[in-house]
Amino acid sequence: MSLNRDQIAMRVAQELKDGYYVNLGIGIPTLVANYVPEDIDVMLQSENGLLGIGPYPTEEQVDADMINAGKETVTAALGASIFSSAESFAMIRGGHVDLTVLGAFEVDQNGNIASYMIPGKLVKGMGGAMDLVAGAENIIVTMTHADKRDNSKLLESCSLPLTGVGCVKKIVTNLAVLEVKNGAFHLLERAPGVSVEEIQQKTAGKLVVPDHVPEMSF
Amino acid sequence: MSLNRDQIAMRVAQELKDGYYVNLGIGIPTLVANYVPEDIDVMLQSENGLLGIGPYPTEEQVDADMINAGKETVTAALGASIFSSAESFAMIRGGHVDLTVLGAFEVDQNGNIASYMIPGKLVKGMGGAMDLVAGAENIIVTMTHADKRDNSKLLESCSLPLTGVGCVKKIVTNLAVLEVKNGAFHLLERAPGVSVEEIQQKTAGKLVVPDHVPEMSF
Amino acid sequence: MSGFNKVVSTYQEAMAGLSDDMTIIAGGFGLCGIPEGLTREIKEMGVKGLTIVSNNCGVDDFGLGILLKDRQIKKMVSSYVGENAEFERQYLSGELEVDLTPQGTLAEKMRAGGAGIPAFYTATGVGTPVAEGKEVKQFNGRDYILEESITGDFAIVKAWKADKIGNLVYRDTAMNFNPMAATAGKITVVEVEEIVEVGELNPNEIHTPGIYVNRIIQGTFEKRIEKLTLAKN
Amino acid sequence: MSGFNKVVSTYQEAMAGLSDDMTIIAGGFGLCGIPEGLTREIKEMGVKGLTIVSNNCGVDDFGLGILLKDRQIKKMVSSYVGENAEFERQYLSGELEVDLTPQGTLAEKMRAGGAGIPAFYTATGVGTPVAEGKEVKQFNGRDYILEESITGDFAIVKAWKADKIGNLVYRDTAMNFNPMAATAGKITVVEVEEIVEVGELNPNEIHTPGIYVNRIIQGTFEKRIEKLTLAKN
Repeated sequence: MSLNRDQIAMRVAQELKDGYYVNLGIGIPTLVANYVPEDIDVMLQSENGLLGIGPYPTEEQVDADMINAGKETVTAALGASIFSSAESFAMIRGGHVDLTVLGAFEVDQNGNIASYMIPGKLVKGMGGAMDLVAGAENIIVTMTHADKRDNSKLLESCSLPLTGVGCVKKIVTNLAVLEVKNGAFHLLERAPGVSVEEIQQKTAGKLVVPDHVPEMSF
Repeated sequence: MSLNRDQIAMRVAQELKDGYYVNLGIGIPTLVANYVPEDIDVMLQSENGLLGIGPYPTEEQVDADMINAGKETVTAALGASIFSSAESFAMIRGGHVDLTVLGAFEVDQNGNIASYMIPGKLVKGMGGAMDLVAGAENIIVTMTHADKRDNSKLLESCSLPLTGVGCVKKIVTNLAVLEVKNGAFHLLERAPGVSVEEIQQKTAGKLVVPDHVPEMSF
Repeated sequence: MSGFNKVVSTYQEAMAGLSDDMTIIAGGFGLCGIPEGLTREIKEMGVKGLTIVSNNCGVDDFGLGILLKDRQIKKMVSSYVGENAEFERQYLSGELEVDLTPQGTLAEKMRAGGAGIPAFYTATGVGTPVAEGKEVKQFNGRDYILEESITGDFAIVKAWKADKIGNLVYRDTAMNFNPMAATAGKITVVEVEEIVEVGELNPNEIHTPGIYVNRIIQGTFEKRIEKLTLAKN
Repeated sequence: MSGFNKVVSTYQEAMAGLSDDMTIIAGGFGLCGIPEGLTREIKEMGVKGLTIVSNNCGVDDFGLGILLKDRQIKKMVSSYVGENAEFERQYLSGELEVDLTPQGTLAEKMRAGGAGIPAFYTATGVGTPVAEGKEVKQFNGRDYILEESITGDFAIVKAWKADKIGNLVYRDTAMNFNPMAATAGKITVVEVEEIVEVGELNPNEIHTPGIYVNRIIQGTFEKRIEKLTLAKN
């Protein structure tokens, strides 16, 4: 059965390691913070200048001066540091963030990602996404495998303007976990109850399927 | 009569204005700090990361963590700020320092300066001098007008490797104050008792002498 | 320290000299850490044809958004501008020019502008619409694009505390773009919550040294919250 | 925060993995703010062929100068190196390579290295020996040269305080090159005067965020003064 948003986030959370500095994008990626395994610690980086995002504030704690990159009110975690946007992107661009999780409209078999612009619709801007995909060694994209009309979002070649080139290493969708390498999507895991055939059908780009495709475990 | 080191510094100090941020090089420029007019305030920038150099410390105040760019122990002035070398040179390179005073081996009529290297002798390095001359709008060079063998240091063209190109605007020597513009040294003032002839004789580059050359006043 | 006293008492003095067609670099991220009163003063001055360099453009009735109604802004240089309807209308109708710039590149362009670095290479945007018309160069086998720095006629900055000679301290994530903006204006104007005496700030804890600051004004702040999110309990 | 506890208890652990021919970026200006114990450990390890990127090279018997006697350094990248006799001997005899780099360019090269910027333009050094072999480009009618960034296999840093997850605070002008060095090492090792608990440092006053730091060791410091200058009377 296809995963819901929280289940996608839960699966992504399994990729976290103790001591990781992680940047979570807006949407499903933000939910990952709710599923950090109990036996590990991660520090969340917010590109507006906060390393160590804490929980949302209580009404008493709310402070207009303390927000995350999604402009939500947050708190600072124990051990947090606060810095300028230039310093924040020095971290990001310099490859110091261990893992970046972000959403996308499309990815393709060469690791390209399109996530910020649909021509003809209003372009609201790329925010920090282009810096994040260019700077991170380790990027996980979360998205639905196909759109509402069942058009695949895992393509041979992105049709939309790109956010970054050759940067996506791993994808977690509502149907599968895939690795991107050597010009193909490699199927690693399928969602519980989802068939390999369904994944094949909804993957437009080149898909490599091993003999055995385990189900995700939660 | 030719000025001594302190008198050169006194004359340079007349160029200071209230509210100036000033970088003083090693040697005669450092002495300028002793002659800041009483009715104005300046802040001294030290390129190792201190804006607001205070007086030398008393024995009780000495602190190995508080030095100037000449590696001397100093104190911080009231209103000082401390920052990294990158930030320090962002200030310098970005043209935020109002006045830079430094020594030189040679200057020429096109405003070139040679101050860090005598081929055949040991090259100890340019330190921050190249950044200072490239970044400052307003540079005063202090030096003796000629060397001990009476060879002029104000040349048609520098013979030593350059520290910077076309950057020197004003020169205060033991004999004169000169402005550098339009490919010539323009004589502005002479030291008390020094004749225009002596200055002409000791200036190898093109020298423009106005009808009246006032004596410096202290 | 008379020559260093940068405090002005009116917003008119604070923004004196601003005229049509100038470039303004503004601190702030969303509605967090924005120079509210300086922005209102720009609206009241009625100057037009402005180029505004700011990560965002406020919302319809707050922050830089208030400069849109009277069409004071000719061009925005921003990374994300999707927070207001009038912006959308002007942009889609072609009345407003928008130069979308990746957030990290924007921050670095401001820093470089203030630091006398005219251009730098970055991997951000390679192979995307951002790279169009820009020089590409390889370093260690990877492509990078050349991005030029930005400076402004004015910079408008919001800080928490300033001493009278312009040393600044920011508070929490209201820092954001403010330190870079402060370095990149020919005239840098800072609106603060509190002005303190010289010597009250610890030299080791100053975020922006006073050398970058030309004018300081005591502001009053609404500090509107864009997205209130609370802990569940 | 087990995965973030970066404290090591011996200098051997602190410098583990350092081997011949590596590049080390070192903080410090003169003898101020230098990682004394880490430097001694490098001497004791006896690794050779090192490239050291540091504004200065210590003095004969202190700081980086102690690595000269056993010829551990192949190359120095510095702005000023005139403080010791053995250095002079090795340099003049051609045993030691020296890449003289303007101080501000050196600081920016380290910063750029840590920030993922492979190169930047600067006016510093145009028309001088520093410009030899470097690309020149005009911006707004002025010439600038292209300078490439620097990263190291190791960075050795001296800070005043660190918390256990590597957030750093420097003290006075002992900051100098340390913040940039901290960002530019594949492995960044920090020697500090005091290790504090997580939460003791104010998030707004941290100079180097822990993300840049891999190892922290409690050091003991002689803090030798290079030029003692005292107020008269």
